[in-house]
Amino acid sequence: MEETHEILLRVEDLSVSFEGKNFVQAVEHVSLEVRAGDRLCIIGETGSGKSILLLAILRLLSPTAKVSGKAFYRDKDLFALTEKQLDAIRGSRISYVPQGSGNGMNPLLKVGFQVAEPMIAHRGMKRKEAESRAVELLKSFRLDREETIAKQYPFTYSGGMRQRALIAMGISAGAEVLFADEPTKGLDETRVKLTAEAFNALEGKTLVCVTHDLGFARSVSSRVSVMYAANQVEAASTEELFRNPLHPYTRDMLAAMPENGLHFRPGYAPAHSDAGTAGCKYALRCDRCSEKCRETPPLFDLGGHQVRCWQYA
Amino acid sequence: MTKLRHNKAMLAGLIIIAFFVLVALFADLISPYDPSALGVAYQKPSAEHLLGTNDLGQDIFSEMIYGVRVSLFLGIFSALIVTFVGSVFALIAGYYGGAADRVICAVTDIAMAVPSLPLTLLLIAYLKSGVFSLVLAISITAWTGTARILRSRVRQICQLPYIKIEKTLGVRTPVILFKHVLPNLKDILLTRMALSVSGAMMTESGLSFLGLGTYGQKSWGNILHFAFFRNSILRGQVWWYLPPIICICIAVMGFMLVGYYGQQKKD
Amino acid sequence: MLLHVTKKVVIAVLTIWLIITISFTLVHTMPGDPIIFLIGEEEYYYLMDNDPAYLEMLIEKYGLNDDLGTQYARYMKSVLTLDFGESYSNHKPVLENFASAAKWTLRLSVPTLVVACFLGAVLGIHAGIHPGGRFDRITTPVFLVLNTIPSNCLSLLLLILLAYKLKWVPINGMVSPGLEGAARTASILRHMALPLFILIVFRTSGDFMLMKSTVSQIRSEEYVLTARSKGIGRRKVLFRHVLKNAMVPYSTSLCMQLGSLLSGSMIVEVVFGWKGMGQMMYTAVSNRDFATAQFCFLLSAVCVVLSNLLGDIVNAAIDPRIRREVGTDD
Amino acid sequence: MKRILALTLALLLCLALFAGCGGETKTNPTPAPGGTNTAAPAPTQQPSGGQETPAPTQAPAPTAEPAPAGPKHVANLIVGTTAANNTFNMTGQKDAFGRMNYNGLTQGNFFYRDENGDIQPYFCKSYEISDDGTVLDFTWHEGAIWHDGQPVTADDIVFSFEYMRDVKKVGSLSNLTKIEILGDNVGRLTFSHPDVYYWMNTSVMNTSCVYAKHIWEGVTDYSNVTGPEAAIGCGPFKLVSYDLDSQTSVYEVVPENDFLGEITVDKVTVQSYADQASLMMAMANGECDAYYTYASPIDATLIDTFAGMPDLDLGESPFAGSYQMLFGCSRAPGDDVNFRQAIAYAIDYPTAAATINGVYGQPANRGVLNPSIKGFDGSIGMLEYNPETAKSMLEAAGYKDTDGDGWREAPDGSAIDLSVIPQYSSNMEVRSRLGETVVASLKGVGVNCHIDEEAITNSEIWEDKVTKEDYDISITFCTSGMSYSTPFRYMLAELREGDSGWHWGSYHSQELKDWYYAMTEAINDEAYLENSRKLQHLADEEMFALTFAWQTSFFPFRTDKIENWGNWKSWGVINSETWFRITAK
Repeated sequence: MEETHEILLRVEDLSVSFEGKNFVQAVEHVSLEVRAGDRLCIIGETGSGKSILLLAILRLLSPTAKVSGKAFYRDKDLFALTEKQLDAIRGSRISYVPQGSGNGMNPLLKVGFQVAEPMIAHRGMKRKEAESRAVELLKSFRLDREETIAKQYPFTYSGGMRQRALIAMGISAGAEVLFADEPTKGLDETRVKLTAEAFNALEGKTLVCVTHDLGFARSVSSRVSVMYAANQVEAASTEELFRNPLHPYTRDMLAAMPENGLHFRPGYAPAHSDAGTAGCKYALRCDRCSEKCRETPPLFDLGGHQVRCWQYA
Repeated sequence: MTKLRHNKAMLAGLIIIAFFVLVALFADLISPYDPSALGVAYQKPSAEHLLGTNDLGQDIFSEMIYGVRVSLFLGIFSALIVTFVGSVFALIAGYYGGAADRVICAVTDIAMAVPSLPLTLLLIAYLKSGVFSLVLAISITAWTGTARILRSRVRQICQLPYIKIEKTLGVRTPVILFKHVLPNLKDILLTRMALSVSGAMMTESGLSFLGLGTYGQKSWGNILHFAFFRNSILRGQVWWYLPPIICICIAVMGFMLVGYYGQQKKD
Repeated sequence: MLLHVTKKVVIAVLTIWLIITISFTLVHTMPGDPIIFLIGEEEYYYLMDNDPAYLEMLIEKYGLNDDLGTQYARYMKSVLTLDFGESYSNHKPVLENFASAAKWTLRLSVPTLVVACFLGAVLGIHAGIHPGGRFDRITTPVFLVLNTIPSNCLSLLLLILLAYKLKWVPINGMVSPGLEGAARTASILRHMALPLFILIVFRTSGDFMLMKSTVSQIRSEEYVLTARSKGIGRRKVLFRHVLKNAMVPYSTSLCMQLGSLLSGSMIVEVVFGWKGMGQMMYTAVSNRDFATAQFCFLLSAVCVVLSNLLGDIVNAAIDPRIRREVGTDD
Repeated sequence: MKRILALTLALLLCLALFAGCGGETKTNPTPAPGGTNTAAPAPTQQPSGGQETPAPTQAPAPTAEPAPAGPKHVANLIVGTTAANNTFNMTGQKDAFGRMNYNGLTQGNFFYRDENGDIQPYFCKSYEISDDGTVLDFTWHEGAIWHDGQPVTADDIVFSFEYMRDVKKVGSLSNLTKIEILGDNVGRLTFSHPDVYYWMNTSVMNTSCVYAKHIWEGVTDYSNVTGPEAAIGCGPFKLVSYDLDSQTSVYEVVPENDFLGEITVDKVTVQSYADQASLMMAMANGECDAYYTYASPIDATLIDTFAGMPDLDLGESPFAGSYQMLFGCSRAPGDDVNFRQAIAYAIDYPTAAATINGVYGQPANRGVLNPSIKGFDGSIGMLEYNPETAKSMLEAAGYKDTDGDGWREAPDGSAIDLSVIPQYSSNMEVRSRLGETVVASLKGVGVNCHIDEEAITNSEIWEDKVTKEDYDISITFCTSGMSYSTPFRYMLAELREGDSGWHWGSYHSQELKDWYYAMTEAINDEAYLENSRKLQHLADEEMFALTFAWQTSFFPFRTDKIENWGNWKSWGVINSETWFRITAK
């Protein structure tokens, strides 16, 4: 079993900030490890820096972003690779699946071709062969009438169909690790279930999914990491986290879920610009806030369940 | 104000415009001589005549100062007409859509199909010479660009839910248009106005260069035309033909900077 | 698609007809007695003194004092039979003058269009890819300034500098006399250099602005991010994804420019004494040469309408969403 | 990205080149040279691909062995002009071809006006006017040939006069009753009125030349003939080729038509330039030998940049053309002679002279005519710019500023706001500048006035206003060509009965009309001079109009390759005698 537990992705003390008109600290000192077969879900409010984390790892951020820290895929330091070497990994080893609801796909190219593109680039397939393989992939996601819709354009697809086509595009070149960015955004209940099934059907794939849909996270992930105002505040196995949330923010977030009675915690996440200040970010809204919280709490590891809160010092 | 500070280019544009407006307003005080007073012809720049004198002995520096007034008045006045006509057409086409929209689009297409400079030449032959007819001739064909851009923006705004709600609430149309739609257009209106001022000034300088400008008025284009007519180039009278060219370019660029970078600020 | 195209063609024909009528009424009701311009001021007054009958004969010949209606009917008939009458200035058929003027205007406008579209695109992409980058910060202000300088000012400045002072380029005219074959072509190129350079500068700055804003907009679209995440390499991302989408607005503007291919730029042609369509139109309008003026209006209207039509067709070809609106896909 | 940039620059270059000459090769129509006659190659429309040299008719002139003792021929006289090289029709005066025929280049003009304005025979060998001025006997050169090779016959002569009288309806020939051929090369014209002198003087420059019967017989719509036959004449040179693109036309010598002696020029090239500046630059570089454009000398502002240039003579001479200022004499205050005399002192003549002619313009006298015009009377006093005198004369005449608004009112108290109308023309620059000068001068002495903007941009409105005498001050221009009928033609308020034509003056006086017609229809010089003097004195006393300035005209020419030029006053070195006198150095 050693093989399945090999560390595929290691992120050490990753921070991302943007200069621009006003200074924005998007990600602050995040470290995480993803082993083969893991299905990690990163949850948190919008604007907590989740998606930026994913993009930073694959170096897809705009040049104005300042990225520090390290990120390793297997033994390769992703930040040291040249653009060419990184391209060899992108799509073929780690692939990124954008939101289905946005225009993640090029409006002027046929869907079949876009799904086939990674295969042409990385597996040296001819276009015809890759496109027929792409139709097979679409079949595996039960999109129906696959031959005809493969020749159509993205705007004729519904949100759900587009999401599943994007997943097919992600795995078409046989990538080990799948980064998914808010796959359930803008989808109704039934489409979310279908997308969850699609993800769960991927055997042997390592998934790193970013979402704010807790229900979806629970049904898809094996581990969960919670982010709040650019910081990682808690990380644990899914079952452990939902059963015994430690960090006050996670607890309040779970309490706010419909099945737990919709108890709302008033107040807002701190604005980006002053995210860089010291101290626990949740102090303003935390009911157990104490003098100690002035200092930034480290990430305490309680047997695999990490939490960033002085209560557990 | 932070946006402005960052948007250096737009600031530069505004400074240029402010400078010229000030010069236009206080032309009588600033200019050392009455530009139509005769004197000794073709004098080189000297203490009394900063930019020398032209073929009638009139002080070129004063002519340039009064020239600001005509060129600016002409540019701004035709920009007002262009923006007004453009936005009225856009509001009607965008808001009502359907038949009105098609008619207005057809009119815009036709106005675009007619070549602008020759049509202006025609109109100038028609109209009594003078600044007003020049303004009319310039703006007759210049409104199409503004109309087309504003129309697409108005159609976008009218799709927004709150406009639809207003309609269902039975709010009277003019109220909707002027209270809700127009404020949203403020940005585009400003930039289109700036761009059409620069367009109008370019056309005026072109027309005056072709000798069709207003003979009576002292516009920059006019000064340049007479400088060119009197072979100031071959005679090396740089102080006669260069200032109008530089002023026209700077003024046109001032408005263009505000127009172009004004759009940048928006998106 | 067929229904759509026929609708477009009908509208196009209607627009052309409307423009002909507008230009006809405008030109014909223009003040100023055309006869003075037909034979020149001096001869007009001389003939008025010595030979008024001949003047009458001329007016009769050109049917100038028929009422507007008959003149209009005659003009429409002649338009349909493509006989555009005789130019008032040199009594040659308008089409013959047009042929030589168009030949010279095309020599300027075709290279301008080709070079500017290419240069504008390449520089525009380069600046659009990294907005705010070093390249962008240098080129955008330069092209913005070039875009705003009135054409007559820049033409004059360069004429003074290059032709009068440095004598690199002939002052004006199109070709030096008494040459043939290669020498004549070389002389044409030398005469063409400065006006061509100015036209290219203006057109390139326009195209650059358009391409740059389009590319910098597309660059931040999601599907470009997806394309980069597929690891297919920067070049493929640029050409297959960014450029394809940038071509929609860019090709529309190119089609528009095709429309103005034949009308030539009036001011540059007047400054450089380039006897092209621009100058022909200018002299026709200022000398009340009705036949030529109407022909020029008609020609430019037809060109603009055709280029709009072409623009729609090209757009539909590139962008399936527009095709979809047109109801061709299932 | 660097590679892409390099690639594009390379592409850019070859594209421009390709498109440049591409345009050249793909549109290269070579129209078949039309032409009704066969003997000599008709002038060909030059294919833009280049000038193919037509086979010369007679054997090439024997340039190889040394020319006999006679004068050294000018191989190729290049005439620079600003008139266009577009139409080549001998019946009209349009474009360079028409204007060159004032100098008898390709046409056999019967007479020409020499340096002092006297009529000399050209195609005619000699002429004699009967005492009562009704009969003209003349002889003409035998042996003259048309450019298509056919000989000039007596029929052509008779046909010419009939054609001019009946088809071209030349006014001065309306009373021609009989055209007789008395022997070979001897003819007689008989008029019902003493119009011989009048015809010779008014039409000497208006295409009164021999018309080829075999070309023009039966042609009524002569100005629209655009074929090569329209250029055929019997003058010393024939049109050989023209190139519209480079605006050049080439003429070769026809030795048979040596009217004033041996033709000393073998070839003439007429090269037209877009404007005077590029023409002068070309002449400075030796690209053309002499400047000729009818009635429009080189602008004074341009000439001093070329003063002192080696081998370049500015061709200075007094100019017969002039700008006039006419008073609106049919309405107040123009009808008051004292007002007019006062205003005559108010006009800033030095500035007006500078506007018209730069440093070379001099103030004029009160007699309207220029010194170079026939009949000029030097005894008349000069115009003087003296605002103080003007003010005192205005005060004396009762034009005071009664309501204290700074502007003078008429004696009856009514306000004065004179409307100044410069004559409409396609180039308005000098006239509108003169308008500004007049306005500034009048305001300087307290007389309010304005430029009538409407008339400036619209010829119909202008003509309507001046014909209805709806102006207080009108500014007109009289070209040097009109010097025989003098600027007084412009000042006539009404014409002779039965005469229809334009009249822009507003000074209704019987003397003006009588003396004018007596002068133009004088049967001899004495009558012409006497009436001209009377008119000048009338202008001096009544001041119904005045001339702004006397001008100097410049028709420059090069002196390095050619000598024996003859610079005629306000005409230049290119005249009817040029072809027979200039020789190569």
